Amino acid sequence: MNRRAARGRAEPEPVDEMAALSPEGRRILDVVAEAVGDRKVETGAVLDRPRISVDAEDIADVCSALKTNPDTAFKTLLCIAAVDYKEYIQIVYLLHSSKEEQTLAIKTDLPYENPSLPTITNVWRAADWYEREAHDLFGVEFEGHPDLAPLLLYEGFEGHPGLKEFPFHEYEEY
Amino acid sequence: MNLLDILLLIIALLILFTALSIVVISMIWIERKFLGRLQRRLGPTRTGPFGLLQPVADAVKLVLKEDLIPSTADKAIFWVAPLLVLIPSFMIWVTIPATKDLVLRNLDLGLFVIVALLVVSILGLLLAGWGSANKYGALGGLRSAAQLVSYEVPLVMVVVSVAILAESLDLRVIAASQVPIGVAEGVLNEVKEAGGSFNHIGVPLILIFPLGMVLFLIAGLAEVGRIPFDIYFAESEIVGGPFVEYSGAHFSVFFLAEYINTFLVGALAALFFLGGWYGPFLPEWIWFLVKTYAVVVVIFWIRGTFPRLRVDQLMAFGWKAMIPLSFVGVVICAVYRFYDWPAWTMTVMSLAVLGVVGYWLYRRFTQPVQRLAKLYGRRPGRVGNVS
Amino acid sequence: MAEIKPNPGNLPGPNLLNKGMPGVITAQSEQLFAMARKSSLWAMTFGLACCAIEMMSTYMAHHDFDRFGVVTWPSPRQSDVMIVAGTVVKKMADPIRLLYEQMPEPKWVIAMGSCATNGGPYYRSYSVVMGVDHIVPVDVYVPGCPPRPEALMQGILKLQEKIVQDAKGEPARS
Amino acid sequence: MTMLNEGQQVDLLMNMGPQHPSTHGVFRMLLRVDGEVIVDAEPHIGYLHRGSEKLAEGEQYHQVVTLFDRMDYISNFNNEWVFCRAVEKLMGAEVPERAEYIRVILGELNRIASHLLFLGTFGLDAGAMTPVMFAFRGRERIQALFEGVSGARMMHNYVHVGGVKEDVPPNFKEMMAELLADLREDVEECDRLLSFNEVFVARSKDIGAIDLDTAIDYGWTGPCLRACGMEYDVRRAEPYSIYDRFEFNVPVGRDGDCWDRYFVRVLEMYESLRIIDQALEGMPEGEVNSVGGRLVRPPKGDVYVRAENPRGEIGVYLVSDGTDKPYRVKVRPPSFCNLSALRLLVKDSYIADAVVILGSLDIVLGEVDR
Amino acid sequence: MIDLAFFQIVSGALFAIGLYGVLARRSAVLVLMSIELMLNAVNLNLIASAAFLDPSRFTGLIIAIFVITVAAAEVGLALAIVLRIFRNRATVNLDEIDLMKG
Amino acid sequence: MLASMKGMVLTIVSAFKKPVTDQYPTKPRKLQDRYMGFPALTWDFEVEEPYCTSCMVCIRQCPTQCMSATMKDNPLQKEGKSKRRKIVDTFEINLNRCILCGICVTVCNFDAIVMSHEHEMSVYERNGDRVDLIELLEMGKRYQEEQDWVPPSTLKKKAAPRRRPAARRPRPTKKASQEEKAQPKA
Amino acid sequence: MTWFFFFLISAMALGGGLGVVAARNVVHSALFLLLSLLAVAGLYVLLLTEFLALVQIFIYGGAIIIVLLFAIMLTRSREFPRITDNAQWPLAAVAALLFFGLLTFAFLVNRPEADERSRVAFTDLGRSLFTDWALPFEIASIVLLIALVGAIVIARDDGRRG
Amino acid sequence: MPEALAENWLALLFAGIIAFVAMAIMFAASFLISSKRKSDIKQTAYECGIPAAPYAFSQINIRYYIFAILFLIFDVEAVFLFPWAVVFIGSNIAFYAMMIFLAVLFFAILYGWKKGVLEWRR
Ligand code: SF4
Ligand code: SF4
Ligand code: SF4
Repeated sequence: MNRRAARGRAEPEPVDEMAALSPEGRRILDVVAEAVGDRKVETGAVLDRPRISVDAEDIADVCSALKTNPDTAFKTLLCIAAVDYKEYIQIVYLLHSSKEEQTLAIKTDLPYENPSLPTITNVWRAADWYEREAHDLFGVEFEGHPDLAPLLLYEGFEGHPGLKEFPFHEYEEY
Repeated sequence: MNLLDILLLIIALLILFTALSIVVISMIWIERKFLGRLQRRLGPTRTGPFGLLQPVADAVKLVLKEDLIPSTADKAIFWVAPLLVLIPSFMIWVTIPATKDLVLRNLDLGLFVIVALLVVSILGLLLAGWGSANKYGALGGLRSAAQLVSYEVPLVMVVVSVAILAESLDLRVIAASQVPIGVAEGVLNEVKEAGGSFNHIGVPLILIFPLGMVLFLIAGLAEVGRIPFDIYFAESEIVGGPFVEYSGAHFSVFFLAEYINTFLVGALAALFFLGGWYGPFLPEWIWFLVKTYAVVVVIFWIRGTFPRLRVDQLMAFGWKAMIPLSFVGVVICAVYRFYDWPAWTMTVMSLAVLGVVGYWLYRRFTQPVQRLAKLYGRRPGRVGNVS
Repeated sequence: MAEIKPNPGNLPGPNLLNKGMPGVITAQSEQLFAMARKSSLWAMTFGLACCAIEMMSTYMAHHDFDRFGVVTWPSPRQSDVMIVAGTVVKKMADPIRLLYEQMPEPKWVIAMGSCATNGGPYYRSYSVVMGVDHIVPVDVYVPGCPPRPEALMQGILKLQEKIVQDAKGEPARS
Repeated sequence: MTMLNEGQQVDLLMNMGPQHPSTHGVFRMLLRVDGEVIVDAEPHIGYLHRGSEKLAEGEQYHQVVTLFDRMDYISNFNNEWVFCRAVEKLMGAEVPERAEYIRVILGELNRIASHLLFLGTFGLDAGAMTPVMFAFRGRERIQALFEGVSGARMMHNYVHVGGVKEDVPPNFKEMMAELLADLREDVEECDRLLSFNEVFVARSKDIGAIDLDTAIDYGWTGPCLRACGMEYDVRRAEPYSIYDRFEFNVPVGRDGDCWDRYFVRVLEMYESLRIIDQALEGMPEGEVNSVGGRLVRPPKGDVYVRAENPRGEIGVYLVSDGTDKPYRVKVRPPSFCNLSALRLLVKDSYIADAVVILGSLDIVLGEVDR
Repeated sequence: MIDLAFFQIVSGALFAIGLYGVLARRSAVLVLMSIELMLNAVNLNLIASAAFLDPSRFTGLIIAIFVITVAAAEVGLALAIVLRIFRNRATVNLDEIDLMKG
Repeated sequence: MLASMKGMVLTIVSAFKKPVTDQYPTKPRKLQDRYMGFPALTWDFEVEEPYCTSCMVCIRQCPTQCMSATMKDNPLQKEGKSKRRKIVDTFEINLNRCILCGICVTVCNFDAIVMSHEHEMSVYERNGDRVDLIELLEMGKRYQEEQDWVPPSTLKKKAAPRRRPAARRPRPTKKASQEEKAQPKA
Repeated sequence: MTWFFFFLISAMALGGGLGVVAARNVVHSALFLLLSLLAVAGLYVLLLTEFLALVQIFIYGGAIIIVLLFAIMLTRSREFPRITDNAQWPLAAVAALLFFGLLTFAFLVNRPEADERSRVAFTDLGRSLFTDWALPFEIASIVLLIALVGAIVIARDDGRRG
Repeated sequence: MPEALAENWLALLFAGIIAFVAMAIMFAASFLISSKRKSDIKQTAYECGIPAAPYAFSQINIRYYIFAILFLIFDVEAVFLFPWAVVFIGSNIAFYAMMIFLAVLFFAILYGWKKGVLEWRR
């Protein structure tokens, strides 16, 4: 998948994005790039935190590499956030390494229709509920997840309320 | 035995029942007020002066409540269970003496009657749990039966030790034997006649047998299911246990029985260990009430301080600590009486046992965590990350 | 979700006595009963959200709900009043309905906080019931987010008033 | 004898919650019990899913603060704070010194309030009824102070982007002095009442123990993680606000069981008191809000901020599209992760233990479900 | 005064009821209950006889106490066996229990 | 056993301490000055009219959309008594809906709305606390009297010399402006 | 008076007994058994052996019924209605009736001389029990021990979950 | 039948009856004056707000039963203790007989302890 095409807008200049990143963060990006090996990664920053972008299908491998590699040791999965950018859905994984005291964001883009990507529940057990939540709210399929039953919503809820197209409840009684 | 006697008997029983109801109401009030004070709040204030009418209102309201029977429940058993709890606990009161003469009917097997009836009332809770066809109820019913039977044994053993010390099963005699010589001639003569020649006559048993008092209080707490032994209606676990489906009048019966039993524990503790109705200045029955209420307040006090045990810990405590200890109690009582040792030996023995147990508990539970606490608290404040 | 019409509240149901002999005595007795009922409102231990914390505060030493005779019972079978303290989510609607049903007569409901009254801050949410009165009839609405303990206590006083008024046969007005 | 009908002996399925005195709100556990022992447990959440994250996308930044108040409704200040920090970071706004001090003081007070609530309800779970009263006494005093400062007991909406809403009242120092005197006593009383009580220790020591690696695997943070023996605190590891100026310990447990989780929190309360003392001393005069106006339009971009909430590390991932409303707010709720390990913890424990374990995790459903 | 025979007849009736229960009921627990009834009948007879016939009155009573003791032991054991069988076979139906195959 | 004994001593000692309870209906707790009860409209005692000009700012900013208002031309302005050209005609707040956030007060430029000290407003009907202008002003007047209320803007003016001129929009710092240029990736 | 109570109590005892064998629900059976046993205790009182009556209440009314109830509850109660009676119940009834007739006949025919009853002193009973009957008493303890050990061995949960 | 004895037991009996009657009166009053609205859903079993799933009692642990058996044994023992308590003094046989008896029973507990029946989980 050509992500650039899928995103459909200009790539920001990397210089600016990295501006707020500390030297320590830059260093960790190099280490990370090394740790992931030959998978396609793209480095950047989330304001002051290092970020990499990977292809959706690589995500499980990248994650387990980052977790097990002693140099990186991203032992904690902090969060999995899904963001609906109308044209595509972005999943942001936030990892933390208390060895390096760094938080790393991994972004991966999914097509808007039928988003799906491999699960990372076998890397971190913490991912279990986050993935279920993303499935609930955004309809993202996590391949290989043991049980994607509704977590926050009840059985039989229609639609994916996290998406932008899901309307707000209209309620006229002030 | 003529009709007049029977009539008098019935009237006396009715008075007893009313008195017990009043006692229960007063106990509920005291409990709420006292717990309130323990927790630095006020307790009921707005129903009647000082909230005195609060328990009355509660009782009336419970009668006014709809009496639900779940459709899955076994109706007959659902109905019978509260009665099985209440009736024995009321029957026991026939033989409890408030003073030397203020007793409905003195049974010379009084102690045995009490324990026998107590056993029957266990059934009620078990059946209540079974009859309400509710999972919490089921668990609660079984828990209650298991708990009550486990603590019945030490209770009985302590009662036996008391019987050994007083050499009688008659409650009046037991209480009278603790009254200083020269005060209670009447009953004491009976004691003497019965061959009693104990060294501790005239001394409240708590002084010579504190172990028994402690065991009795613990077993009694367990028998009436008060914190820390309220696992069978543990609110935070099984939401009320056997009572979970009971509402309205049926629930109030359990309530009533529970408080009557609590009062019973107080009364028995007063009779067995605190010298019964003896006390200076005040009339005897007031002393009896004072002592009983004192024990009851201690029960509430314990309730206000302790967390609840877990079911297996409760059982383990019952079988591994209480029963062996109560065995020890019986044996030391018997030895003391058999070899006719002086009274202080008894005190020393039971204090020694208590001390050993207390120290063991401290070693087992508190000391390790106190060490840990020191360890955790002593971490130096470091700046920077540590992985 | 069981939708029922918003209802002005709960009245104690008829009893056999005043069915059998309606008249002055029973009317008088009803008022006496109302005194007992109002002084001993046992509340179900039941907190939904933030308001529940304030409700707990109300039970605690500084405010002491016990002064009004309000104590908690865990089971609906022994409770008279259900304090719906918090946001009623659609997933929670059925349990609330069931619990309400399982309370024996007479029973009352207090909607505490703006969420329970009409959705409050979540009035646009897809998953929040716009007021607990869509599910169960409510007697007293306590506004606030969360209502102060004093406000809740005033709600209880209001409820007591209502109970007395109902027994007199004159519906209470706020 | 052969075991002919082994399979017929089905276990009992038992619901705990959503209405249950000890599920701390509307959490539901479906327990599979064999007698008193839990064979398996299935947590069900979502009974308080209010869609806050989605709602935040439809509200302006200063309105979102009210939603954050209501997410972790026991530590409102910390929650407001972390959201405002996210916006500030995105905007690059500086926060005045005095505002930072106010935030720290109130945040730490809020931490104490939260831990006191935990302590009380934990006691309640274990069956003790007095600790909760004692704990709420302290909590009530803190709330009174909050009311004096922010105007509300719980939902303060006091931390604004760029600082705080208004300066603390002039008699703040006296109020704090009075409060701290009482509070220290309250905390100590709770501690003395419960911590070493034999029954309590028997109920919580060696119950629900988890080892460090599993805890990290589950993404545990905060006191729960520290109880497992890892000295990790965002305030220390990645000092935000002005936490690098204070001297405080990070209490760490060893065994990772319920008692450790409990006691770490107790110690943390003392540490918070220490921080408050230091902050009160160092509080400068001056501005309290650098942004002033209520309407903020952070530049386009995304940001992730972390903070140490009473329950653990909270993270806010905020995406802005340059308008006055956030494009996406994603909260990393600490109790969400802590709770997800529940199944593992309660397996093979007693029903009564499940209650204690759940209590020791100190969850707030508003935050778990959002 | 009530005659000994009355007590004996009551005890006989009780015994007969117990006998019927033992013969007619299939549930192991119910059979046990019936056995309890029969033991009680015997006890009643013993005590009645002791009360009426034995001048010292102790022998019958003490034997009755021992009977009760043994009955208690028996109940404990028998029910344990029933439970064991139930847990293995999921039935308490005596007709279905064939110990030999165990 | 020692620790539990200590606990028992602790509880019994606290039984003899003074209860901390505030007795609500008879002796309620004193509210803090800053307490935010339900919003109320203020009354300009000088001009004898509400401060509110019904500018709709608070209505738009309210997170729960619980207010509504209409405005009219101010008759007093024609008479020359008042500087306000427009004045509130009707104003309604659904207090059942209000979440006491105080945003309306923060955003109001006319000192027209305050968070009063009213909070005990339980009702029997859903949305029974829909209060109209008259009641709001009543509440406001009560609050004003109780608190000796002075319009905050005048206070601010007095204090102004000590403060920086309040920036409406954040003046972007150097770093921030840099970032504004930088198109973030997401 | 005494006669009245005698008949009342006997009726209760026999009614309870009939209830045991007739009730469909096993728990009800157990309750009937309780009634019957308590009534028998009443008969003991009429026989002036109150200690025995109390023992009856204590052991039968309390312990044994509880154990029975436990056993009933722990075995599947759903199964019971299906298997209450077996096919030869008429036969059993006839046998029981015959046996009853035989016993009655025997009792009525052989009516020994009875002397005046008097209350049995509890202490004397005790003394006799612990001196003359000391050996059987010890044996009783062994019996109890064996019963306990047996019950534990048999009913012990072998921890099917390890 | 000796008067005193009869009276005592009659008192017990009447106590039971009076308790029963009082309860009956209370239930009757409650039946008369309580307000009722029956419904099917109201009478379903309570389970924290979730419709209860059926269950069988046999799913509840056998461990409770062992405690009942233990209790049974000790109950019987208590029966012997009571008469003994008031007669053993001055009688060597009685004293030692009971000591042996207690020792045997204590051994029973020890056995159970050893076998782990007092623990709930092995
Ligand atoms: S009304 Fe406010 S405080 Fe109450 S539950 Fe709703 S949001 Fe929370
Ligand atoms: S209260 Fe203030 S903001 Fe609201 S309409 Fe009136 S003048 Fe405008
Ligand atoms: S306080 Fe908040 S919710 Fe209430 S009216 Fe004002 S802006 Fe609206």
